[in-house]
Amino acid sequence: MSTGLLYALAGVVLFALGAAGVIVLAHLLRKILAFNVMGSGAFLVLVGLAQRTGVPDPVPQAMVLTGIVVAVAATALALGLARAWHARTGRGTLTEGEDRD
Amino acid sequence: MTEAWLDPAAWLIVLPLLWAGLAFLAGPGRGARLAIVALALQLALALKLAADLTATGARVHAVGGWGAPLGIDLMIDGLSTVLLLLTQVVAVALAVYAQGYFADAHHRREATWFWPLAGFLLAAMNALFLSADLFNLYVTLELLGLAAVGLVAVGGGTAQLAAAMRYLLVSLTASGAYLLGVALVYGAYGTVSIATLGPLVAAQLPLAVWLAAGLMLVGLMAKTALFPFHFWLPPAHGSAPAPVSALLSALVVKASFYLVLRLWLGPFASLGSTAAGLAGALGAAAILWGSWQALRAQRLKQLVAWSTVAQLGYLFLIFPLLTADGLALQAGVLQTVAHGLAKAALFAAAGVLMLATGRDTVEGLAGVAGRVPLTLFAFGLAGITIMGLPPSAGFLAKWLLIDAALESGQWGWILVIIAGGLLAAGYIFRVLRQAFLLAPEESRFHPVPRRLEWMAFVLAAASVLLGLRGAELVALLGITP
Amino acid sequence: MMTLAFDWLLVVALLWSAWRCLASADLNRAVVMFIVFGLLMALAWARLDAPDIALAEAAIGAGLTGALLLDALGALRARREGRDVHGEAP
Amino acid sequence: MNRLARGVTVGVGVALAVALVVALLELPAAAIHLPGTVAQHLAQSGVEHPVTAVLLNFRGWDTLLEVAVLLLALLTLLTLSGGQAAVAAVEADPLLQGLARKALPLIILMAGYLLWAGAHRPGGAFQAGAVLAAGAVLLQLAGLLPAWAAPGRLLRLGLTLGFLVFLAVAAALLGQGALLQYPPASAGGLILLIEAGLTLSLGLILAGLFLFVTGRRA
Repeated sequence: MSTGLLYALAGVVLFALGAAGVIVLAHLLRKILAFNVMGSGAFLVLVGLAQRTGVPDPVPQAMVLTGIVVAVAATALALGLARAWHARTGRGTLTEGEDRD
Repeated sequence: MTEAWLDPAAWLIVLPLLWAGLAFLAGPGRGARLAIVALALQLALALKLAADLTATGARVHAVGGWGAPLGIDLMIDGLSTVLLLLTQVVAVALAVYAQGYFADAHHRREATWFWPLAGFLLAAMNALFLSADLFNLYVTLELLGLAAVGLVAVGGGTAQLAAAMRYLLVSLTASGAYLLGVALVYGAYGTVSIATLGPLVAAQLPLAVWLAAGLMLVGLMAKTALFPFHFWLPPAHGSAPAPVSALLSALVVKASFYLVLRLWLGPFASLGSTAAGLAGALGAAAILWGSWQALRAQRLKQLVAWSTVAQLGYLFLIFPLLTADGLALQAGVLQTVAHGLAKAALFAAAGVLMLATGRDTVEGLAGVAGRVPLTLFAFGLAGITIMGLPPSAGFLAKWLLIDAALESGQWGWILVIIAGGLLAAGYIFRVLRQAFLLAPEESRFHPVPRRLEWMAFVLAAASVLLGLRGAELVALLGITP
Repeated sequence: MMTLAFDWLLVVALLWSAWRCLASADLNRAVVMFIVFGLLMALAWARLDAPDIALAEAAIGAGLTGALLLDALGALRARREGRDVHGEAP
Repeated sequence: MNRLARGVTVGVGVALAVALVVALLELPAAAIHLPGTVAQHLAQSGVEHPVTAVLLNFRGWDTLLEVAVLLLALLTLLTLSGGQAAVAAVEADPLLQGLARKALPLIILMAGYLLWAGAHRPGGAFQAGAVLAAGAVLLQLAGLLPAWAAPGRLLRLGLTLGFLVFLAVAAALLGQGALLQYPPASAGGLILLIEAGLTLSLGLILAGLFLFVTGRRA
C-alpha cells in the first residue's frame, strides 16, 4: 500500500467520525471540533488519493490550502455565534436538556 | 460578441465583489446607494449576456486563459443565464426595498454590515451559476453559505442566533459531504472540470464515484432544504429581517438546487436515473408537509417560510419526469423563476404588514386591508403564482409538470401537484381573509415608506406577467453547448 | 520499511487523537487533543510531500484554530462561573 | 437527540466509512494526470514553485474567492460583537511580555521571508499572513496589544487592501482575454504584488478573527 492511499484511508475514517460527531454531539464546541476533524479527513482524501501513485500533485495541495483557510473562517464564525448564544442564554447547546459539557 | 474586457459574464462576478469590498471600506451602515447603482448595472449586464447568448450561442470563459482541466472555466449557457437574470432582477428590487426598510429607526442597527454581506452573497450566487469546476463550486458554496448565515445573524436576537447556528451547522456539514465527493472524483479521474468529466464518467464508473455522487447530491439537497432536511429553513427564513428572508427564500436555496440539476443532467446523468424516484417522493412529501405546516403557522413569516419548503418540493418532482423532450426541465426552471419572484414579493409584503401592524402574527393582520391596500394586492398577486393559477408563471410551471407526468404515464405525481395547489390556496386565503376583517378598537397602524409597498408589488406583478413571456424563457433555456 | 512503519504509527495516532478529541468527557482536554491532532496532521502533510500544507496546518489549523478554541472555552467558562456565583444567568 | 437517532447516525457513519474504504482500495488509476500539465506550463506562470503557481495563477480564481470568504467571516463576527465594549486585557506575566517583545522582530522577519520564498519553494502569502496573525495573538496574550474595537477607516483599508488589489488585477487583466490572464512577462511581478497585499490583509484578517472577539462583554 502506498503512503498516499494509507492517508486517504485514514481520511475517510476521520471524515465519517467527524460527520457522525457533528450530528450526535450536543455541545456546540464539540460540534465545531467534529466539523474540523471531518474537514481534515476530506483534505487527506483529496491529497492522499491523488498521490497514491507516489507523485506529488500540486493541484490538490493548493486546493487543500484553500480549504484550510475556508475552514478556519467557518470555525471562527461558528465560535463567534456559539459565544454570542452562550452570552445570551447561558447555554452551550441549542436544544434544552442536554446542557452538560 | 463583445470585446474581451467588456465580457458581461466576468463583470457579473467582479462587480458585486467590488461593491461588497467598497461597502465594507465605506463603514458601518453605508453602501446602500452604491449597491443599488451597481445592481442596476448588473441587471443590464445580465440582459446583455442573454442577448449575446441568443446571438452567438453557449460559450466558455477560461479564467486565466488556461482552460480546463488545468484552469477554471466559466460556462455561459441558457440555464446559467436564466438564473443570473432572476438573481439580478430580484436583487435590485430587494436592494431598493432594503434601503427603505433599514432606514426605519427600529431596524437601523441591523443594517450595520448588511450591504457588504449582501454583496458577497450576490457575488457568490453569480459565481456559482457560472462556474464549471467542482472545486471552485465548493468555494462559492462556502461563500454563499457563510454570507447567508451572517445575514440571518444580523437581526441579533436570541431566535436569530439559534437559527443562524443551526443553519451554519447544516451548511458546513453539507459542504463537507460535497467536498469529500469532489476529493473522490479528483482521485478517480484526475480532474474536477465538469465538461472534462462527462465522457470520463460515461466510460468508467467505479464505486468511489457512486459514493461521491451520493455525498454531493445529499449535501446539496440538505442545502436546498429538501424534506427531510428542511428543519433548519423555517427558523432561519422566518426570523431574519424581511429583506434578508426574501433574499434567502427567493434565491439562496435555488443555488444549491441549480447545482443538483447541473450534476444530475451533466456528469452524474447515468447515476441519476436510479435515485429519480426517491427525489420525486421526497419532493412530494415536502409539498404536502410544508403546505400543512404553512396552514397551521401562527406567525406570518413562518407561514411564508413553510410555503418555501412546500414550493421547493415541486423542483424535485421533475427528476422522475426528466426525458429527452425537456418538458420537466422547463417546468423546473420556470418554477424556480416563478417562485423566486413570488416569494421575494411575499416576504417583502410580509415585512410591510409587520411594520404597519407592529405585530408578526397572522391574527394581528385584522384591518390591514384598508391601510396598506397595495401591499395586500401584491400579496394576493404573488399568491396567484404560488397557487399556480393562470396566467402566472407558476401556472405555466405546474402545467408543464402535469404535461410531463401525463406523457410518461406517471399519474401519481399529478395528484400531489393538485393537492399542493389546493393547500397553497388554503394558506394564502387564510392571510387575505384575516386582513379584510375589521380591526379591533385598540389596534394602531404605523406609516410605511411607499417604496416598500411598490417593490413588493413590482416583484409580485413580475411573477404573474412572466407567465405571458414563458416562451422566451424556454427558448433561452434551450441554448446548450 | 521504516518509513512505512512510521506512517502506520502516525495514522493510528491521528485516529486516536481525533477519537479522544470527540469522545473526551472534559471539554478542556478535548480542545487540547484537537491541537495535538492538528500537529499530527502537519506531520502527515510533511509525509505526503506537501510542505506548504504542513506549514499552513501548523500555523492555522493547530495554532490559530487552537487559540480561537481556547479563548472561546475560556469565555464560556468565565460566564458559567459568573452565573454560578450569582445564582442566575447574567 | 434520542438513543435511536444516535444509534442510526453512528450506524450510517460506520457503513459510510466501510463503503469508502472498499471503494478506495479498488479504485483504478486516474485518466488525467495534472502534475505533468502543471510542470509543462510552470515556465509561463511567473513563479517556480508549482503550488504557488496553482494557487495564484492556474487556479487563482479559487484563491480570490477564498479571501472573500475570510472577509465575510470577519464581517459576521463584527455584526455579532457590534456595540460591545472590549474588556481591558488582563496583565500577563512579565516573562511572557519579554518573550513577546523579543519574538516580534523575528516574526515579522519570518513573514517577510515566507512571502519572498513562496515564488521558489514552500511558503507564500497564506503562511506569511498566518505567521503575522500568530504574532498579533501572542502580543494580545502578553497584554501588549488590546483587543480591537469596531474597525476604524485605516484598519478597514488594511483588511480589504489585499482583496481589492487582487480583484483589481483580475479585472484589469480582462483586456488580455480573460479574468486573471497574466501576460507571461509580467506574471511574476503581478503575483508578487498580489501576494504582498494578501500577506498584510490576511495577517490582519486572521488576527481580527481573534482580536475582534476576545475579551468582549455584552
